[in-house]
Amino acid sequence: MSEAATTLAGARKGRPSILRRWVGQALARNLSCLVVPGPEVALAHGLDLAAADMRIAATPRDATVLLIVGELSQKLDEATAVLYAQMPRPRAILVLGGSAPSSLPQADVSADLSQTELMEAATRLQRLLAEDAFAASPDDFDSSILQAKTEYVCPMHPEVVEDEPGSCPKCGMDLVAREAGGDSDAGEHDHDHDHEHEHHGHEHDHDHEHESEEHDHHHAHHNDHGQSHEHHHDHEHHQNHKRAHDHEQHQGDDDHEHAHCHEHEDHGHQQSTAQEQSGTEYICPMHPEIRQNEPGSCPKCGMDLEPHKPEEDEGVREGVPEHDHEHHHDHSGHDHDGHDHSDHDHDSSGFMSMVEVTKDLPRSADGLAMDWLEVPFGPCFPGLPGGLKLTLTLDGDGVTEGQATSLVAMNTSSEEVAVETFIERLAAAMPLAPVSYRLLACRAIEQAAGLEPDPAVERGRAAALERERIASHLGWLAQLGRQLSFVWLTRRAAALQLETQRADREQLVALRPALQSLIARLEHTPLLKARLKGIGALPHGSQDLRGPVARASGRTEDARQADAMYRELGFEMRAESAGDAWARLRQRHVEIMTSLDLVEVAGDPELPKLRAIDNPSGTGEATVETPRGRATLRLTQERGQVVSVELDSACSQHIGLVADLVEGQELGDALVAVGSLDLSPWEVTS
Amino acid sequence: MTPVLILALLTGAILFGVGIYGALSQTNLVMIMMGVELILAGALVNLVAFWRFLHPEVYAGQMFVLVVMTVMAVEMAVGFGVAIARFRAKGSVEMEEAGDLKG
Amino acid sequence: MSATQQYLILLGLALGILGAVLSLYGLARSLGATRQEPGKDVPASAGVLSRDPVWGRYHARYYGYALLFLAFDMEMAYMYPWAVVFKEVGLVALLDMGVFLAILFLGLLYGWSQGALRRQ
Amino acid sequence: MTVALVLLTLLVGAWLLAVIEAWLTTGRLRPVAPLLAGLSHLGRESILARKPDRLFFETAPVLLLVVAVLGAAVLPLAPDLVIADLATGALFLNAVLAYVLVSLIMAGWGPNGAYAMVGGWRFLGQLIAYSMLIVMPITATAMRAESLLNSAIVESQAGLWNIVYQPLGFVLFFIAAIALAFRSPFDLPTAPGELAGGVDAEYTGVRLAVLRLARLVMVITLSAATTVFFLGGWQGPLLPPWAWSLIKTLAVAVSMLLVGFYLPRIREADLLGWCWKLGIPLALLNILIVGLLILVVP
Amino acid sequence: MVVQAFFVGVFGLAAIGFGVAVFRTASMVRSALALLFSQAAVGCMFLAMQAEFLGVLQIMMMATEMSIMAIFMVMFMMDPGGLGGMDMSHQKRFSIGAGAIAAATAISVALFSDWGPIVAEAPDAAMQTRELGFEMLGRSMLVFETAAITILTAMIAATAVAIPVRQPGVDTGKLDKGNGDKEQEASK
Repeated sequence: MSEAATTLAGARKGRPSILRRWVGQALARNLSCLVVPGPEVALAHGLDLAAADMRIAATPRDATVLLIVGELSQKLDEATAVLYAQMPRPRAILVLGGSAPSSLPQADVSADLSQTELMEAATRLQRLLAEDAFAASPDDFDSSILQAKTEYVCPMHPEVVEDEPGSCPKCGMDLVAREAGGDSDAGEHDHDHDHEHEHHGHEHDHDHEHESEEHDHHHAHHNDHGQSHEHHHDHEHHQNHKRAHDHEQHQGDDDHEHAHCHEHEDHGHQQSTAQEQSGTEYICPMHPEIRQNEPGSCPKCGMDLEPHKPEEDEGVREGVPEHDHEHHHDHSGHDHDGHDHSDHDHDSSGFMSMVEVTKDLPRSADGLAMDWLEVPFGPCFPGLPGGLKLTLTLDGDGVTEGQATSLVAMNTSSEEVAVETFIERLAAAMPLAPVSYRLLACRAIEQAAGLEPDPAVERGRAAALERERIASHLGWLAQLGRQLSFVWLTRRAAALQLETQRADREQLVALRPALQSLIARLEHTPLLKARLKGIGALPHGSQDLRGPVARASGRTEDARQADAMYRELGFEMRAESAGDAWARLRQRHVEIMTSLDLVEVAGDPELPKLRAIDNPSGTGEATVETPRGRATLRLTQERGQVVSVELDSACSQHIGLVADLVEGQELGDALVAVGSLDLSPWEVTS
Repeated sequence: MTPVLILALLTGAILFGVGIYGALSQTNLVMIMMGVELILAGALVNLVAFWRFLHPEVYAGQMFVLVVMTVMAVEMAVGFGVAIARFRAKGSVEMEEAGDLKG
Repeated sequence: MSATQQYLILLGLALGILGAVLSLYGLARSLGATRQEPGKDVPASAGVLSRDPVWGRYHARYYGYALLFLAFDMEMAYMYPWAVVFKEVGLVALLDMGVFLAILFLGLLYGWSQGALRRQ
Repeated sequence: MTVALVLLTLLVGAWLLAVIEAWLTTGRLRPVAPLLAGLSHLGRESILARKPDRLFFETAPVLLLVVAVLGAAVLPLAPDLVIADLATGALFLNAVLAYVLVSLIMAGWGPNGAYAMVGGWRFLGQLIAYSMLIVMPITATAMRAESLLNSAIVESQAGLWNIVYQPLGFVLFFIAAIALAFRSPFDLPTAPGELAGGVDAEYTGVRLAVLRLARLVMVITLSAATTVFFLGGWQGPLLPPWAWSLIKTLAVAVSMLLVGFYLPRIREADLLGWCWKLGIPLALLNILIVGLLILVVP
Repeated sequence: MVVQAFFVGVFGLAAIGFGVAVFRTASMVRSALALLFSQAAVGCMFLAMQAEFLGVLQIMMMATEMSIMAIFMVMFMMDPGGLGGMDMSHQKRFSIGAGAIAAATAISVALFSDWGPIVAEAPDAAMQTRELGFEMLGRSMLVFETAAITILTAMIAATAVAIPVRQPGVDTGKLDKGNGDKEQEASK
């Protein structure tokens, strides 16, 4: 192995040539980065990627460099491995301020979290790519979470599962490859086993007879009124073997569909209201005559019973959704004059096709039962904060249900740490609002120690907090711009955020015209209001909203109101009332200006530092209005060691709103709604 | 010269045959409409060939082509409308399940 | 240049571009084959390996528009020949097309009133 | 010769656009950046998605490029500088541009990925919205020219450019053209913040390069079309005709980029609603106005 | 003439090939796009037969119409991706027979009829479009207006059949930002 092979793990295989050297140089001068956890974290750390000649890529497919900012949590680490695996070679890893994630190869370049380090690291990276983009024998990247077992199944006989491709021993059809493994497939597996169970009892030599026999069997139990039709049906089957074969094929596929949709059905049922739940019966999907009042498995085939609402039953058996019931009866009445049930027999006996497939599927508002698709958005999705994993169930491009989890949630069950360390740790754990949490920790510890607030110190602290609020809101604006492909906004807000972060009072005052013009332009940008107005409106009676989200819906919720220091600074709360994304945007505009006023009065911002404490034991509680809303920290310290911590943050509350906000929305609207909450997944406590 | 006309007519005839096959053999309403579209395409080829090689001075031939194209579009609009209604009511557009459409 | 020649040139242009792109692909291929690694070929979805196929029945919420569009679109077929002779024919042409469009517009209005012009 | 000149124009235009685009997003003016980007795409792996419809996946970028170039091929840059001045030129342009949709559906369906599929079908909705607004204003220009020949349409604007004669048509066409090229604010099928690349999401390496090139060429083609239909094509004082064509085309292309730079992405429901409830009536009104003008003003 | 025959033949074969492919693939999008290319090949045949306006029109119209067909296929087929590879046909032998007989009949008519003298020269394309325009505003004016009525009927029929009736007042100008599921519950 040559030396070059060891320097860039993600190199492509190839001997040096002129073209390859050019390519390497081109790659080096055209760094496109996939930022993990996300570009907003890099910005919050004060990193200006554009200044380092780096372009932010939206997907791993378009990235050369995997740029990791800060320490990653275990879950994010795994996601990063997936992203890395999906990047085309040549690819490089750049780690800033943290250890290289365990699931990835050794970082190609690592540096500290600062702009100068970043610039220097970029140069090193460029040299590396220019020289080593191609290597003699690069290693494959593999990780346990990337593994998938491929198995081969017969489309008609789901019980046939082989490790090798080939043909089905029962029907001779070519086996179809399918990937097993991964949690999303687990449900499908169970289902297949059930089928296997069912089929074991029968001999498959007489497939066709068997099929029709079984169907007749269905009939007999199922209903008594269909006798003549049953006869008719039988006839058809024997007359046309080819046809029976087709049906069987339908059935095979139907099973496949069923297996596939099983989890979605569950969703549908979860969605159903409590009233619906109360009268539920459980029936076997294969043997409708099996009915129980409680869940369990079918005594005939062992399949899991599926819940059914009794009133719904008739409709479902006819393949008609409940709410179209009347309509359907009209229809068949007109056409058939009393032959209501003919098509019913038809469906349930021979044609395991669309009606069977769709009858149990949940339907959207317009009554069409389509396949629902569970799609992950995040943890590294360009339009959402990094670390936030949003899973949306899509019905076309509409969202039927959504769920947000944080992969970087803070873990408060801490071992004993020294107070100083605790402050540093807490601040480092919240990359999007480090000052606020530093302040929070300082205050809580000081309170535990019985220290009275010192107005002189508090002034500087308040200024620092307000400065961070401005920067944080600007960061949100940049993120909004990224989400909406609003390039101008992203550029402008990001530049202002970088300037604000380290600015002193004078510099902040000097930024006022720039901020004012940004806000004025935004409020008059065509399309922006149409885009945001009415999106993400919170349901009435949403409990425990905080921060700008609360104030945008007219709540007078602000921890700063209770603060004597802020009263002295002349703080006055202003609130929007509409409670939608547009109101949140305007609320943040207002708050940027309010904070600017406060800083102007309060003086130079000073980073919160722990004052000298004389009594290192006790219990303290502090509340700070962080940029995202009120956060409360309760802690106990003993002899200078923090022993127990309890954190109540705004984002822990807000993340629960996501499910309500996205339900029934168009995909883009749902994402804007989630974005408008300005969630920081770090500030979610687990 | 005649060969081109014959060639076009042959193509039209075969498209017509393929369309008939499709319309008859498919079980799904939408697929049946595909067959119908092919039948109409065959008709269009014939119409244009007749216009071009027999009566290029009679523009009613071209007008006729426009009308057939309109029929194609109209057929699709109504067909899909029916398909949507049918799917909404029954959860299927398979013709074999369309007992109430066949009567 | 006769019409046939013009279309031949366009056909040649299309084939030429195809050839250029293919030779570009060949050039890229000469730099090395794609390494088969686990997870690489799974569609990228923001850090989650989602292996399930997504080819399912897709709910297009704009089908109301689509239905109207299918029919309304046909009007273009009549509009081009009309536009070309409009000046010569004069007022009659305007009236003819006016009636034609008015009729179509009625359909549009009907669809609108029935809620076809919205996300379903 | 003509073919070479037109292709050269398209390539240079695409390069200029890429430079300007990078300038807008990063604030740096680097003329070599697009070339470097192209070269680095060439050197990266092309990944094929797992269970793809390989045929669609491969066809889509090529089809998009072919469509963009064929569209440009029927637009005259100067009286004699046109690859094929078809007798049905205006209609041919429409016909070719309709295949953008086909390409995107292929790109969306091909890789069997959720983002791409949503993007592809979204674009079908987008087409249903903008399509009429492309076609109807072109018809109105053809009314004035009494011909579908693109060169005749340019010549008909000798006295007065169509942008003055039918400003409404120009505005609608310009907006619809941005939507056709699926650039911001109409980048619904690719939507970085909503679909993480959408139809582009699964393309890597040289295929991505072709796709990006095709999108840039598409902007140039549509700008050239706007020039031909509304800005008097090659006409203008002093400078030679081809220079006027180029200047106008580039101006339109840059303004298309700028519109996207200063606007957030539109909602799909708004796009459809506005195009049908406002756009189509306005486009019909435009035709009526042009018709009356032609009849009243000799 | 030879060139014309060549292209008519080639595009004819393409049209037939794609037409057959429509029914031979399990993937519904492929099927719809195969139909699209079949229709586009028919359009190219028109071009080869010097019916330029109609050819380009056919190519344009079919692109959008067949794409819309693709989405409806995806909406309503059981397995639009064709991953299960299932056969969606019935009465195959009968259908093949019927298709073959229909084609054979049409072919024999084509071959054995006396089509009379062939006109060698077609009017040029610009001429054609103009003449078609005059035809449309003159002799065929009623046909033209009838087409409008047909389209109107189709629009009304499609809307009436396909669009679900919702409670009045639901359709505000803002297109359905509301929660669809809630409406569904309300209608129960």
